[in-house]
Amino acid sequence: MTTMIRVDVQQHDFDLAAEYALVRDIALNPGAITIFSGLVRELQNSTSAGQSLTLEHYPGMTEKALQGIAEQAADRWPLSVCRIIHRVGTLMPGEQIVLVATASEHRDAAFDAAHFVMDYLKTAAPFWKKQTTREQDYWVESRESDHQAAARWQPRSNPDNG
Amino acid sequence: MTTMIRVDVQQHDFDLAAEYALVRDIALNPGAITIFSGLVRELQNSTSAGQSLTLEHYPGMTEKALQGIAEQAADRWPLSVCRIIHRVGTLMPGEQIVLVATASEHRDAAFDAAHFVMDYLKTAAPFWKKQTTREQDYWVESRESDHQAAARWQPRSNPDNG
Amino acid sequence: MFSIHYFASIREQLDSDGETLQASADISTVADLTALLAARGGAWKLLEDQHAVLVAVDQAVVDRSRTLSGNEEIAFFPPMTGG
Amino acid sequence: MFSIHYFASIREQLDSDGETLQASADISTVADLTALLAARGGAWKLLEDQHAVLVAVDQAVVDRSRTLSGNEEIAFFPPMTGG
Repeated sequence: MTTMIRVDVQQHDFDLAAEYALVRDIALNPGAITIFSGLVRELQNSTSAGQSLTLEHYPGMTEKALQGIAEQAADRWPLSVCRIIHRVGTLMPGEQIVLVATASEHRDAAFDAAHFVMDYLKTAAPFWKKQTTREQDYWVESRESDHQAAARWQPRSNPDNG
Repeated sequence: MTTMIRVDVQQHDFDLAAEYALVRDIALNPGAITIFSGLVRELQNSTSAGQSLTLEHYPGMTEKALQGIAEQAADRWPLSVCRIIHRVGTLMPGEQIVLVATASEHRDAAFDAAHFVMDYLKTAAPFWKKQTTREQDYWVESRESDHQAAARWQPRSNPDNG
Repeated sequence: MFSIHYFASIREQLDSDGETLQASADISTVADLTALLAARGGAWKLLEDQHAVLVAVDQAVVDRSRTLSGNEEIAFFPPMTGG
Repeated sequence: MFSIHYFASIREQLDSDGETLQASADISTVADLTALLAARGGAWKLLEDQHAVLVAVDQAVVDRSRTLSGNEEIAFFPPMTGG
């Protein structure tokens, strides 16, 4: 089936309600819509004052990577819509970072595709997070658990794939 | 951790945007919010005119069942919020039937808990769907695939748990 | 006294949404109660089909072997199809 | 001419967000180009650590054995941490 794919990388905030309305509007007879929203967490081991998270990215490659991840999701699951928005720049605790919305006739497809997109985003799209606290700035380390999360979507029958 | 659980069974429509705002507001420092919305599908093998879906339920037991499902999810995953709304009455194609929203520090917990709640809703909450088309009315049959979907969440190490 | 409810297709097939039934020494389990209702014949015999009909006692789904004290809320309904 | 970009912690450690570099017969793979940069010493040696530094050619992540024709866009960056 044809999947409406739309990806955006932007500094400004997104409106989840407007995105949901759009997905409902353009999805062909969807039975299931899954929306994931990722938010900036406040670090508990530091004073909350002065905390922020800055997202750097690789303009040009980022959009290609998101489009590629959405296309992989559309190849694997029968989606009518796959929407990704990822913010860049400096964000405060509680702010929205990322939105993924998928629409399908089937709830499993909507859930799995959105989860897949999030897992791939973490390891395959050129974003880097720098954490600022009152005491210090540091680059967030890539986590092994995120790589394992992405790896579990690899088909096990094809060891060359991956 | 303490999970804010709230379940509603209602005839009137829900506002996903308001629910998302509420979850953001009451969740403790959430990193991840997953929202699932289930919609009435239009049957393709019948004229669209005259189609509707009527949801009957067992007042009293329904609320208990939803509360119980949310509590199971809260026991299994570190959720700060688990919200369920299920509508009853007669709904037209495209209308919202069900909303599940989960908030967690971790995306896997938010995704899995929402998926679990939806799978259990299908087989363990006393709702029954009657489909109306221009030609006939009929009760929607329980699907074996829905029972398999719910069963996959059972811990495999405990065959008594079933 | 048992307070009995019928839902969805069961309600339609029995043409009844419920009734009250006097408790008696004959009725010590859900299976006993079901047999008594099924003995009415016709559509009532459907209630004995354990695959097609679920039973809840005091708003929780139970096995047919569940014992009854005589003042429960009982419901008969088909497999659930919500979500 | 190679157009080279450095991102995130790599950019900070090299104190450079990019440069252009003349193509030459010595540079036929990503590994060759990396060796040339690492030969500058100091922080530049970090670029040879394949676990800590990823390389993209024309905006796609590649292995270091990837061959180069001489007019690619090359980027060096740490493992990604978006989402």
